[in-house]
Amino acid sequence: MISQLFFGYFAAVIIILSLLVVTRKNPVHSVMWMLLMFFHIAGMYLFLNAEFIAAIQVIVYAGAILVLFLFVVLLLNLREELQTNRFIGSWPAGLVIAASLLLSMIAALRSFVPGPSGPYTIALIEKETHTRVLGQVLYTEYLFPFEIASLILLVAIIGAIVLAKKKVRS
Amino acid sequence: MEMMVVNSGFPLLSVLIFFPVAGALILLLVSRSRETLIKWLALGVSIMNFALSIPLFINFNKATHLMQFVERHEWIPSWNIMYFLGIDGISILFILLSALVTILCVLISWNSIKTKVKEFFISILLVEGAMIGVFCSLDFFLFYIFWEAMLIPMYLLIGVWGGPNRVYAAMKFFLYTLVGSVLMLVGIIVLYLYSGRTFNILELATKVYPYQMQFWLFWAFFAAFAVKVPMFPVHTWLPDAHTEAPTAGSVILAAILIKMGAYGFLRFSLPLLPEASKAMTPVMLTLSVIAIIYGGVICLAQSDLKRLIAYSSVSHMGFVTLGIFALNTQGMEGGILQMINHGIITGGLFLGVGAIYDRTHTRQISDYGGVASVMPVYSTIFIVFTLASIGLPSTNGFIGEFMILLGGFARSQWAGVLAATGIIIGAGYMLWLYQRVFFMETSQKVAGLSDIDAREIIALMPMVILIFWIGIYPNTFLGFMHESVRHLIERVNTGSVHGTTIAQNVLEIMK
Amino acid sequence: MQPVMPDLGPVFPETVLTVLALVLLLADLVIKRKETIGLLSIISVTAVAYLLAGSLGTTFGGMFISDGYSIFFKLIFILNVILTVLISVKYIQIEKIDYGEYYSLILFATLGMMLMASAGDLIILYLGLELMALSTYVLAGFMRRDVKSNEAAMKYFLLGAFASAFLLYGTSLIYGLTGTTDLKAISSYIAGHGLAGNPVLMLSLIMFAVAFSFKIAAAPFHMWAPDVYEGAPTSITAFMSVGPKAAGFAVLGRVFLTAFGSVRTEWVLILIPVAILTMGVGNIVALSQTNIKRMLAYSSIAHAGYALLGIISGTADGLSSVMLYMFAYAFMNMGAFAVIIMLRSEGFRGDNINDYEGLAKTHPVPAVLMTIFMFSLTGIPTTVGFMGKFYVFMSAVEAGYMWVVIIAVIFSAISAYFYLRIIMYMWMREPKEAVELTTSPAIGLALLITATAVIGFGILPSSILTFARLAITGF
Amino acid sequence: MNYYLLIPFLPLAAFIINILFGRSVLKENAHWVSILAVAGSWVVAVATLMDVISGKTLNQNLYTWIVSGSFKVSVGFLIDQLTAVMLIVVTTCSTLIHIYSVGYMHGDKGYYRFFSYLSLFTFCMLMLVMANNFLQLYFGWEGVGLCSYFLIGYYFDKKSASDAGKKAFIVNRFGDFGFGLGIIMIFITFGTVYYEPVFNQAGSFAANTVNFLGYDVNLITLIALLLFCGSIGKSAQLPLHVWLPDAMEGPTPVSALIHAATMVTAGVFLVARCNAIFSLSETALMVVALTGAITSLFAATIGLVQNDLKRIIAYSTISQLGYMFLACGVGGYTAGVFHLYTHAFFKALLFLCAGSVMHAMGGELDIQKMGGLKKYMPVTYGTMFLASLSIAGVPGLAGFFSKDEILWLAYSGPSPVGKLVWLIGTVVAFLTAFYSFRLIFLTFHGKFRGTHEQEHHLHESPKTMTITLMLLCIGAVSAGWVGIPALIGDAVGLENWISEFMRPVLGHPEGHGTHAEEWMVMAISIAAGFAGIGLAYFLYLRRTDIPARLSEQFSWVHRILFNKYYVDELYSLILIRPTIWSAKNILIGITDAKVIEAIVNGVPNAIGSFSRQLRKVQTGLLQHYAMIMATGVLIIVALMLLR
Amino acid sequence: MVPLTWYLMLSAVVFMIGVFGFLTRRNIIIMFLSVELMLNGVNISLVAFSHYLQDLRGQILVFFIITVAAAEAAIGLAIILALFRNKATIHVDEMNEMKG
Repeated sequence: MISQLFFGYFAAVIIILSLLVVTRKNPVHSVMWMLLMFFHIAGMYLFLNAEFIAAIQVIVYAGAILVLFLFVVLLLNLREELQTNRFIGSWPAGLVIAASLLLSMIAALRSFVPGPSGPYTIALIEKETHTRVLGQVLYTEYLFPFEIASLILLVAIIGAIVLAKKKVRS
Repeated sequence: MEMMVVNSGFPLLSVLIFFPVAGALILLLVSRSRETLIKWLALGVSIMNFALSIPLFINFNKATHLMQFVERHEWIPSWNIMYFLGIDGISILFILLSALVTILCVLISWNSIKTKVKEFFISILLVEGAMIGVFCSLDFFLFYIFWEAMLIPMYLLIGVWGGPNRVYAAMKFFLYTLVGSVLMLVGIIVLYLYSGRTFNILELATKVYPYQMQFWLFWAFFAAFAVKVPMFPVHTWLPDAHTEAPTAGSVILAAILIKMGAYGFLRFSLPLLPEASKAMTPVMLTLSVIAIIYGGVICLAQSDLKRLIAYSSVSHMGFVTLGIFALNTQGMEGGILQMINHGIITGGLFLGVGAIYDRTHTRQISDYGGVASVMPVYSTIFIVFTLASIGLPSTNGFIGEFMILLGGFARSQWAGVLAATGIIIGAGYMLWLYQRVFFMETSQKVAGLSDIDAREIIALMPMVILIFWIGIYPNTFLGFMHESVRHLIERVNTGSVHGTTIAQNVLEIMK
Repeated sequence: MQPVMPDLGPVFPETVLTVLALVLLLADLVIKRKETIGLLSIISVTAVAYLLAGSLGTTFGGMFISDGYSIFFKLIFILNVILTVLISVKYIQIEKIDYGEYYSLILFATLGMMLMASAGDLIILYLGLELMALSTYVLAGFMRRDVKSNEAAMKYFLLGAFASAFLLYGTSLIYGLTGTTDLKAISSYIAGHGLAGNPVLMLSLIMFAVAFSFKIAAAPFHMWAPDVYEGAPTSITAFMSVGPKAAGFAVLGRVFLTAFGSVRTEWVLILIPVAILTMGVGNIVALSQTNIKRMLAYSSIAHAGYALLGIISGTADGLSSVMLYMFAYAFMNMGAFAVIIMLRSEGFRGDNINDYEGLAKTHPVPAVLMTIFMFSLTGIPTTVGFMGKFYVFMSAVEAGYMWVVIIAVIFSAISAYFYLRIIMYMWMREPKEAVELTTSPAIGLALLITATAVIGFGILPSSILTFARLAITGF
Repeated sequence: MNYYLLIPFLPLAAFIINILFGRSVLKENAHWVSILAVAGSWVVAVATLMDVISGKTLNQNLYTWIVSGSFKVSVGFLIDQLTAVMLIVVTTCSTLIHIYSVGYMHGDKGYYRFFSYLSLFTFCMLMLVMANNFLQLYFGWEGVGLCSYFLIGYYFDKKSASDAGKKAFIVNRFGDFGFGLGIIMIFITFGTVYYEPVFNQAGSFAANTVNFLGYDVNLITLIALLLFCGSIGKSAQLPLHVWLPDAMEGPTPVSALIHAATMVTAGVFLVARCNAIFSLSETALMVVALTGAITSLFAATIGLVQNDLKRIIAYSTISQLGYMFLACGVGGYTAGVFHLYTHAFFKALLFLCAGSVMHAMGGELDIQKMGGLKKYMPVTYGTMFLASLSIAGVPGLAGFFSKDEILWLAYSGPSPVGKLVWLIGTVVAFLTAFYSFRLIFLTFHGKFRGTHEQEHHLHESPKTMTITLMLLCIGAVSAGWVGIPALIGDAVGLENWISEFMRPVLGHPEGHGTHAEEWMVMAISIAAGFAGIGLAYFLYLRRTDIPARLSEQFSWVHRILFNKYYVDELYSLILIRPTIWSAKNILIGITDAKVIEAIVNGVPNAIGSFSRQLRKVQTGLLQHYAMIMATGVLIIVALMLLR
Repeated sequence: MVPLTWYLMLSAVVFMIGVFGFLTRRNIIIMFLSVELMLNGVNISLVAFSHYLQDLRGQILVFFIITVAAAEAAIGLAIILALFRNKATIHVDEMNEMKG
């Protein structure tokens, strides 16, 4: 019961915050609401016994990515931004599409039957601690994707530099 | 394979196909500024190729319907596709005609092509190779390759060296034929899969296909062949293409290219889909008769020289399809002969029109008049083509048309009677054309023209000779087809040829 | 659980490529002539191509599969790199974007494609896809002073991110449904638990279909393609039109036929309309284009539609037909782009169809080559394009999708119009102004390779056909 | 030694030599080749006739022409009595007219061309009469048609001439349409197109009916009528007679040879040749007889009022051809051929005389502008007068014998329409005499009505022409003596040689009349002839004001006759103009342009405009792209879940 | 115990809010944020699956997603930056140089 209440709170807040993110006129506000939402998501992760994920949600997502966003937002001319439309002209169409997609998805998801259970029971994870279990899996079974992820980050660095560096050779 | 005779170990057919292609490649290497050399090379290659085709004529065994001069090699083994060539009595004449017509096209284009000379002659030679390939392919896939490959140079011939509206005509030609042939492609695939993965026409022709399938395949093939012929409702590309093409293009179109459709019916529709072909005979006869009359009547109201001849082709090809779908010996042999005839006659007409167009640069009939007064030799030659076109006895046109009418009438009285009206109409428009162009007072554009020169006479003479040759002694040519046609009709009528029959035939020939 | 050193043999070519790409990145700091880096990258991928043969096997617990299928696609990717680099060398100098990173990013993108082709696990698939995608986003926006290039990158990036969110959603659902992300395990679970018809499975299928359709630019998820193709540097357009598309087909084939093989009847219902729509939109909209890059973008969309027929067939032949198609497409499309790039010179964009007027008169050799490529794209015989189409159509007919094939051939005939239009402009119009061609040995080599291949494989497709059929044994 | 082969092939050789070398080498001497060849043919023909008289007939194939399945036909020759007579007619007329042309065509720029055409014509005509099968007959048939086309349009720079040539060819094609079908029917029925087996087997098919285009008709009748279609065209019978008057555009020797003596009689020859078939079908014979009778009356009435010298003779020809068919139709094939033979002489003579007149008048043809010519050109006048007497059926002259034979057979023969056609025939005999002498009187008698220059120019024709006239005149006078009717023959001890000669081929109908009746018929026909001459004399020499008054009083009759019953106009109205109109407006204007081309161009255009519409979907706006993607997802999801 | 389906619903809702934002907002940065929302929606479901299936794979995937998101953010923002330099706007509906 209590878990359901917790879920109810988190779910409601997450949804409301998400809506705020996509509807605020001021991008700074949006980012801020996003930040708050990320914390709630992290909270929910904790609730799902995923402390490490919760941690990186806060550290990476909120701490790094959103800050990056904020930097860029600062480029904007906020004054002008606040005076123009936030939505495109045909936004109701978008709403209808998203809503009906949501409805059909919900209709489909109602009949969800989960797959087979794995070995990582809550007890096991609690015994070993989440970070350690995750680390073990990540550096053994998922070593290869991990390496690829590093390449992705490398590409991101190169790309960001190439695209954003000021100097242009003539 | 039990269905062929080997006349020689020499890959003559391959040589015939690829010699012009090789010639084209050589031309490619010649500097474009050396136009004279290019022309002579093209002429040499085409003459050489014709000379090479003569052994076919001599060594052909007329006593059998089996495939001859066969070449068979693995090509794409994964799909069981063979490089499989061979000819029988139905195809041999077309090869000779193609080789001959190419020479004439080179000759007639000698002075009339002024731009991109090199590319022009390359295209002509490529067309020749592809045309010959079409007529000797015994692998359906290979056939399709040549069938389509020929489109490319032909498209360029029309579009690059054609008249003012050439681009439209070229596009129309290409798209029309392409739409037809892609449907055929689907048909080929279906046939291939159904028959246990073979493209070998001879093998395909021994199988029996369910009627429903034959029916659809018939229409799929029809799409390709009828467009090429061109049969009645799908004929409108022809007037445009003929009209806009340069002389050589018109000649190739008229003489060879539109024969491919009818040849396709003979080579594929009839033997592979005998039941459907038989069942569709009424439709085909009706369309043929419509083409004959429709094409003819339209000619009566044409004002453009080449357009008139183009529509007359529609009418004449109506005779050809009528003969083929009469499904009897006279009709079919007449049809085949008439294809050759039409190639010669209409080829000749276009050559002739080209000769005068080079001088006047107008195709309007009303611009002409009194050509006979200033160009007597030319007029004499042209009247031969005209008369052959209206089927005067002693010309080849008569032999073909009469045999077709004979066969057509035997198959369906109505078809025969209605088709025979085509002969009246044919006389009407051709004589009108001749009168307006050659007779009456000499028009301004015509006055002072020089008569045709030796080169042009040489280009026209073979056609004249053939017209009389076939008209007076057609058996030289009919003799080739008797056995093949007999076999084909047998196949159509019995629906299948039994393996034993084939084996027996082979044994007899081996003796 | 004792960590076991995984077998690195199968992944050796990728490892080598990574190392070489990194070396190139460093070499960029010392090498001033960027052509050298281009040359080096060609050498690198050629070396990798040699290593591919010995890399058969599965490793990382089935996450990475190096089989004939993936090797075939990897060869296409490598080919793509070689040709892209060849046509880039001169071009990027003209566009003043001859940075070393250009080549590195191409290599990283290729690495991503190779990972996609080899992915035996949805995670690898996702990461490979992102590696490829992120590199290509950057490449698309490489001309950063060019508004069109910026816009292209932005559109590609945002829509790509949007699409990969769908991919993730699908992955997530399938993971929840089957408890695994391994393709083989998913397949056996679906088959074993009779999940056919399950709405969630269906949802997941749809999400995958959407994401892959986006990558291969299939309608209605193709909308990015024309804009991005137009805006991106031409060399990158060429690169994108072949590599990511082939990679998309690689994963589409792998995921749909391995993981979802048992519910083929269901996803066929998604893919058939998509394929038809793709052919329709691609061919029809291409008719009214005036920018040749845009036209080729729509053409590329249309070709995705044809190739989808192979996937729809779902047979071994179908799959190898897709492979052959992609192989063919790589050559003919690259060839076409090579000619397009030649038209680009200082102060002249040369991507308008009008610029081709009378090309045959001023520059006959490129015109002849372009003609060959256009005919190949149309699917006229004696070109490899015909062989590809033929195989695809044949496998689809065999699988019983006759009417789809009929639609396809009709669209294919329609497509002739816009390809012929280029030919028509080149051969049948008079040149308006003298078009300067930018030639270089590299681009000459590229044209030589592509033209030879288009004609050569068009006449003698046997070797590549056998290879494609061999490659899918044991798929 | 098959020397008979020389008969056709000598002229052919002449043609080839002339057409190849005439322009550059022979020039003024082109006639020598042709004349020598034709004369050679004549000699051989005479020899052949002698052979045939001595009982040697021949049926031999030269070489196989066409083989296709069971269809087999050769180029072959049949020499029998009918052929022999025709050979004589053709070669004689041809030779004489060749000679005449030397003078008549002198100085013409297409001299060699003229002679080569004449030779070609002779070749074709000989092939026609010598054929031993229907297809070769058809070959000659079309061949002579072609030469006719060339020769009518000989002055090709004149529009009327080239029009007339074209018209002749095309109208003939209408007839050949039926003829061709007839040959096809023959092949389908008999399995062969050789005369011999066909005629031998014809009897066994007499009772067969066949379904033709949905109608059940007697097989033999059908074949006979189809063949007769050819005759109608070639011999200018109703309703296909329209080409022959126009054919007078050709040079006059051509009119004489082709459009009087030989080619136009080919139709009669055909019917005679196929008598074995025609005789089996009463219906067919009746059609032949009535067609002939009506045509002869029809043409004769037109001839009454025409003013064009050559056209009058042309209508006379049509009329006389009708006579020949009339004869065949009542079973008198011999009589028909006999009339053909006599007609060849006097009609050729008439034309050549007309040519001579034209020569003198500088090409003038209107007899209203002539008159009193007899004093300028006595030879012409004399020969033409004799020819007219012959055609009028004055006893003793060639025309009398053949005409009398025909009328008697019509009267006495078994034909159900015999009496009717006899009546018509007699009326025509009167009319013929009348218009022939109207021509003579208007041309040669009275005062000259032309211009002064013309009068100054009047002269007799050169020797080559007048000698020919005189030679032909001998024929016109005496040719009939080979067929003296039994009635007179018995009296003077001469048999009707030609009738006996032809009997093996053509048979002879059994007459049922008495001697008295025969005398009566003869008397009536003679009377009719003299009445015609007399009336002409009265109207055109004595009371010259009456014709004008008559034509005023019966102006509508005159108008109809003068305008040839408006047949040309009728054809133009119901056949030619609608065809051209529909070709222009329906086939080109609607079917091709509005239907087929509308689809052919319309579909691509529709796709094109659809393409331009569809382009607009690509707005360039990211959200739109995303929305389309999302909509796509939505649609797929909806489809898959609602399925 | 919270049913798994609830998480799925939440995930779907968040995902779809992201979709909505992406489809309707003019500002590129907010669109980008919407994509992040979509990713978070996916992440929620992945973590929930991971929890309910007693399997770590989901969380591993989330880990990678976050990594990729970071990379994406870097590149995406770089692209936006480059664009902003040339165009001085970040409104998507002002960017239609290419269309048709």
